Amino acid sequence: MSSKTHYYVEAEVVSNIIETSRVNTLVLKLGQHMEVKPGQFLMVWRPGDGEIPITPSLTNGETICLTIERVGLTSSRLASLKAGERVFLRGPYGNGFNLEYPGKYLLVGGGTGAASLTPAYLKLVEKGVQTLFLVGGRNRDNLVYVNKLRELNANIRIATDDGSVGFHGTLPEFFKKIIAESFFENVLTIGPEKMMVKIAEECHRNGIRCQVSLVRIVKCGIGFCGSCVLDPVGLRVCVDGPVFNAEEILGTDFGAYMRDEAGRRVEVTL
Amino acid sequence: MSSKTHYYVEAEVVSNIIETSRVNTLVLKLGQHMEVKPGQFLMVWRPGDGEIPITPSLTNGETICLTIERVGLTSSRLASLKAGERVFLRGPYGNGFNLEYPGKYLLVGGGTGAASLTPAYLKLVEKGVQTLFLVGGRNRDNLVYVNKLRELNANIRIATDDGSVGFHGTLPEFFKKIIAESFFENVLTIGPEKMMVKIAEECHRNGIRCQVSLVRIVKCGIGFCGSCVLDPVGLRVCVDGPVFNAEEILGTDFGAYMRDEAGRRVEVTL
Amino acid sequence: MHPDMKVELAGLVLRSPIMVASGVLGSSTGLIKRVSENPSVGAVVTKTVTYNPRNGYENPTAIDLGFGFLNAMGLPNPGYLDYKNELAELRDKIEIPLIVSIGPSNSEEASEMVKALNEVSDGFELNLSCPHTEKLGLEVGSDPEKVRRITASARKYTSKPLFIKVSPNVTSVVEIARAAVEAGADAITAINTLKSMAIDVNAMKPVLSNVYGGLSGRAIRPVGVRIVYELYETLRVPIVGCGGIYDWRDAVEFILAGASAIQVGSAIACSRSGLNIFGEIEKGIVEYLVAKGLSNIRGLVGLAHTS
Amino acid sequence: MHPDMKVELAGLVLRSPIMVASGVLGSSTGLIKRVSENPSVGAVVTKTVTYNPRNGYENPTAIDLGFGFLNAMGLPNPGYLDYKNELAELRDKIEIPLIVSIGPSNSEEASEMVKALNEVSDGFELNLSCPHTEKLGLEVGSDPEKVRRITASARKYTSKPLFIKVSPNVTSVVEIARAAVEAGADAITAINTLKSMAIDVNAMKPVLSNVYGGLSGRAIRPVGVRIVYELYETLRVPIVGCGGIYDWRDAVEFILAGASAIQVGSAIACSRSGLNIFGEIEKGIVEYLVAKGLSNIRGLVGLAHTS
Ligand SMILES: Cc1cc2nc3c(=O)[nH]c(=O)nc-3n(C[C@H](O)[C@H](O)[C@H](O)COP(=O)(O)OP(=O)(O)OC[C@H]3O[C@@H](n4cnc5c(N)ncnc54)[C@H](O)[C@@H]3O)c2cc1C
Ligand SMILES: Cc1cc2nc3c(=O)[nH]c(=O)nc-3n(C[C@H](O)[C@H](O)[C@H](O)COP(=O)(O)OP(=O)(O)OC[C@H]3O[C@@H](n4cnc5c(N)ncnc54)[C@H](O)[C@@H]3O)c2cc1C
Ligand SMILES: Cc1cc2nc3c(=O)[nH]c(=O)nc-3n(C[C@H](O)[C@H](O)[C@H](O)COP(=O)(O)O)c2cc1C
Ligand SMILES: Cc1cc2nc3c(=O)[nH]c(=O)nc-3n(C[C@H](O)[C@H](O)[C@H](O)COP(=O)(O)O)c2cc1C
Ligand code: FES
Ligand code: FES
Repeated sequence: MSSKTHYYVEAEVVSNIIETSRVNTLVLKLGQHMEVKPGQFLMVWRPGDGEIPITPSLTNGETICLTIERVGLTSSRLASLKAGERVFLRGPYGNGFNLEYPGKYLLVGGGTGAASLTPAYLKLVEKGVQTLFLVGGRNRDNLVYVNKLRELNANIRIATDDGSVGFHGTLPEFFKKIIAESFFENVLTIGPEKMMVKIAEECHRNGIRCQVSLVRIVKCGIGFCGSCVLDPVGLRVCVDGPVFNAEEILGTDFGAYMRDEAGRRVEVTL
Repeated sequence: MSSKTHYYVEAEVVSNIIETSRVNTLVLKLGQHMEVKPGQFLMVWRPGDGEIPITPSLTNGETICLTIERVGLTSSRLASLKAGERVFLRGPYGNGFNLEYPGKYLLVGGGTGAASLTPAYLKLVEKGVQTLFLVGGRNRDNLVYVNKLRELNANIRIATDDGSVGFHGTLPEFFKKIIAESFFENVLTIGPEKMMVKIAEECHRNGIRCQVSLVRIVKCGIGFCGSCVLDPVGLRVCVDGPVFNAEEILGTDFGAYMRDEAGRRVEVTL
Repeated sequence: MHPDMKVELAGLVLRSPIMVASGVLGSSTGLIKRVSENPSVGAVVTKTVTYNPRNGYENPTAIDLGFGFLNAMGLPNPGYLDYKNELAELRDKIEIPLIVSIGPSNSEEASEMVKALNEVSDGFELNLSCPHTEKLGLEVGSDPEKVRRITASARKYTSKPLFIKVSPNVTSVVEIARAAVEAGADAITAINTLKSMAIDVNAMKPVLSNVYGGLSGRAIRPVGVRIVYELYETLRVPIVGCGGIYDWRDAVEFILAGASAIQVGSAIACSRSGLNIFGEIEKGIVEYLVAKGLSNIRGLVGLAHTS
Repeated sequence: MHPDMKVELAGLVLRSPIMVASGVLGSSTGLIKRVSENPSVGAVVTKTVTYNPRNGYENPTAIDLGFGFLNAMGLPNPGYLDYKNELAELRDKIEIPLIVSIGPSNSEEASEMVKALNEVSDGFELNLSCPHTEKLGLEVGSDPEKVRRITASARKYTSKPLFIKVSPNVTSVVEIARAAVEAGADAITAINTLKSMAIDVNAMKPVLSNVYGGLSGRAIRPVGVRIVYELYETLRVPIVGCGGIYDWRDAVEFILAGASAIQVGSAIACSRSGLNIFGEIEKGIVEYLVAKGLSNIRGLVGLAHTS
């Protein structure tokens, strides 16, 4: 029986890579082996700075990459860490993606989503599955992880809202176009919720199996505080998710409402 | 991780066999499989009647026999149980006999000791080791487990203080005679401490490896209350014993002093 | 013959003695509805609501210790007025008693909250035992006089069952519970978490942002059983047992100690089978009753006391 | 470089911060001697002795719960007069400080016992915290006035270090500890066991013959760490941490919380390596200090408090 005095796994920042003006990738060396399945998340703690859930953007047991957007205090602090500084990780938590479904996979990543989808991409490659990766952002300077994906030989297509590179338009618009050109049995998507819900609806209309990774306020991470719930179905993002089959959650608060820190039902804005 | 709400294993009395006027053997059916090595002991509880340590006299995982002498309240209550009544067992505790030493084995049982040695005898038989069993008592009516041992084809020799059957004299006297006749590499003994210490000293003089099973006041059974200690060496009967190599404990309080319930050092009388 | 699992608790009829403890489902009415559909669940207690909305503490707010859990959520909740609207919607949709947990910091808040929430609830649980929120919970619940006053204030505005949830972090739980009963409480829920903390040796810092938190789960069961047993020896009101109940044996242990019903909290976090834990506990109790030849669960309550 | 593990504790110099907790070796001076020969042990606390001899309770007196242990030994001991003779013999034979634990039920007993035992001890630990013995322990230790009086009575007859061992079973440990310090205590030992019980579901009976007992081991560590942390925030005397210490990490957690030394109790029952547990803990702490670049253990005390 483990006594778990080692509540967290210590990790040291090896390097901090600037992705965009708002997004950085931390390359971490782990003090202890950690196995994370694609789509699972970690709770990342810096004493004094808070703790947030992050889905790693690369992982091999000894090294882990976290791609973090500065949206508030904790994420900004983490995104600014220098080599040699330390973070503390607990997890992995959640279910991760189901990559056993047959057929081709279309990966759709908005914002840091492209980074968080990368471990799934690598796993699919390893399995010899055919993939296409759609990456979107507001403009050329807002694209995350594209260089890394190129380095990993991913088959990438880009969309920008302003057309500064790739398709001129939103990811859901681009997505429509892509699936009109060639059929994919599976879609995996991580990104702003308003974007994901549109992708999910499109999949629904086209009979495509779609898995989405949902963001809610994660506090405990282990399923007992109820903070991360998707209503009205009462699914907990931290243990029942964060990955859901879109069919399961279309028609719920997905894309429309979430709960804030106090548990108040508020509108989803992004 | 087990939550151990099942603190005790429940057992039902199948039959109660009268051994002598002071000793009975309970045949118990266990509610749960229990593996006990020869020489290990169990804590036997009847709510309201107390709990005492007993070294089983037969065990096969599903059935267990306890041979109990009425010396006080708890032992008397247990020895009087009828078929269908229940007891509660925790354990097994302690080290048990080491039966890996090469050579022939002489088993020396006084009082209920003959019964408690029986699992060791059976194990030795199973291993094809040659054994001789000395059983002693005050008189013919005080012999314990002799019929059972005959049934198990044990090679038995008997001594009684009054000579009513077998050798006329004490077990230590008989023991001297036996080892003068034929050499044994190993001795296992359970019985009154004054008897055991004499056997142990005789073994020491004759270069025989002797294992004794010691009785002290056992309370916790798991090594942290200090109740069962053999001084001055500070060995705990419940975890370091109950079986000791005699060489290890000759010259200690073995055979001379023990501690009473309050931890006072008192003389060994039996 | 299937033993009868129905219990009557301070006027409420529960189809099963297994309740959901306060807080472990958060404020999500969706999750409450989902759990209430489980036929093994007898009643649900809501997350504690306070007078004003609370965001709760910063993360880390909870960790798994292996032998239990440590949390200092900080009672996040939308406040009683906001939550009232959600509960109003929920109430028609569920078929089992809905007990609203409130955490007032004084008598006025207690009165106002009970008045407002009375029509949307089947009973109240007064949380006077949270070990890690200033001015709320334990700060109130360790003083018999304050307990008496707050209980009386709540009592005045509802005729529905009123449960008082007590803390193990006091010298005499019996004294606190007695004050509550004398002031009109119908039943006692025991126990809330044990005041605790953890320090990460690598980080060299307290893990919880609030430093102090509450220990729940397996580790506190022996404390909970002891308190239920003590209360049963001295009080004449029903007791709801809570603290480290993971399986049917744990539940039976509490019932034998004197609990008329039991609540499951942390264990829903470590149940492999997710929310099926309630069904597994019920099945185990039923088999136990059959094995013991008992025709109903009520016959088991307090049985460990008879000599 | 080997970090310095020496600690000074209320005037005593300990070669290591690892002590043996009271009671876990019983009254056996043989066992105390055996343990004292372990170079990783810094000091030994004896079993609590009382004014009169006590047989302790009937079995069952202790069980293993998996995540901790439950015991109600009932303070079996030969009484202070008898034990004094044994300690007199022992004292010349051991090389580390011998702290005698006493459990007086009133001030007179405290004075007489300290007077008599002063010459055979290197210090005293006043056990005012046993949760399961009437008129002794917690019955005294939950009342600040009684604590004050008994501490003062003991203080009057010894200039040797006086430790007060406190209980977690009170509303405010800080209040109790403060009363002890004001009355002359040199240090606080925290914590004793948590009042608890267990019922066997098959037997349908409380397991302990005394019904109530004390929970020790892993389960109580988060409570112990919390109390040490609280005491360190408010008191200016050294604190000895105790409760569920099984390995070096547990020990370091207590030291970071504010303990100058730590005591190991129950864990000696589940150490595979027997009494080697002390060596393993020391080795782990030394490696930790090296990894953290600290040259001595004293630099670690209370480090989790700095912000
Ligand atoms: C499973 C999961 C995986 C995630 N993976 C990534 C990732 O790989 N990269 C990345 O940049 N972001 C990721 N996020 C989102 C990230 O956790 C939030 O951006 C972060 O928690 C914001 O914290 P803050 O203190 O910086 O901002 P705050 O000022 O606290 O809040 C800013 C915004 O973030 C939201 N938020 C705050 N706390 C949480 C929380 N505990 N959980 C979820 N949302 C919160 C708030 O609703 C608010 O809108 C993930 C979230 C989840 C649930
Ligand atoms: C490892 C071990 C194995 C044993 N195996 C057997 C066995 O197979 N058959 C058998 O008949 N007896 C056995 N005994 C002895 C038996 O446990 C005691 O006779 C019994 O505990 C007496 O309890 P009581 O309440 O009947 O008598 P009490 O009135 O309590 O005491 C009678 C005598 O028994 C001794 N005694 C009391 N309590 C204990 C205790 N907890 N542990 C040890 N001695 C105690 C007392 O010193 C006293 O001399 C064993 C003892 C030990 C330590
Ligand atoms: C995450 C979490 C949140 C809790 N929130 C509340 C709460 O809001 N109100 C309350 O009375 N108890 C709350 N509790 C305490 C539980 O209801 C329960 O009393 C305690 O956890 C012991 O039971 P357990 O061991 O089954 O979890 C909470 C417990 C946990 C673990
Ligand atoms: C079997 C046993 C006997 C104990 N006897 C005493 C005692 O005599 N005096 C005392 O102050 N504490 C006694 N204690 C309490 C321990 O010293 C310690 O405070 C407690 O067990 C918590 O530490 P642990 O978790 O390391 O065991 C005893 C504990 C156990 C398990
Ligand atoms: S974060 Fe607590 S239940 Fe999901
Ligand atoms: S009986 Fe407790 S140490 Fe042996």
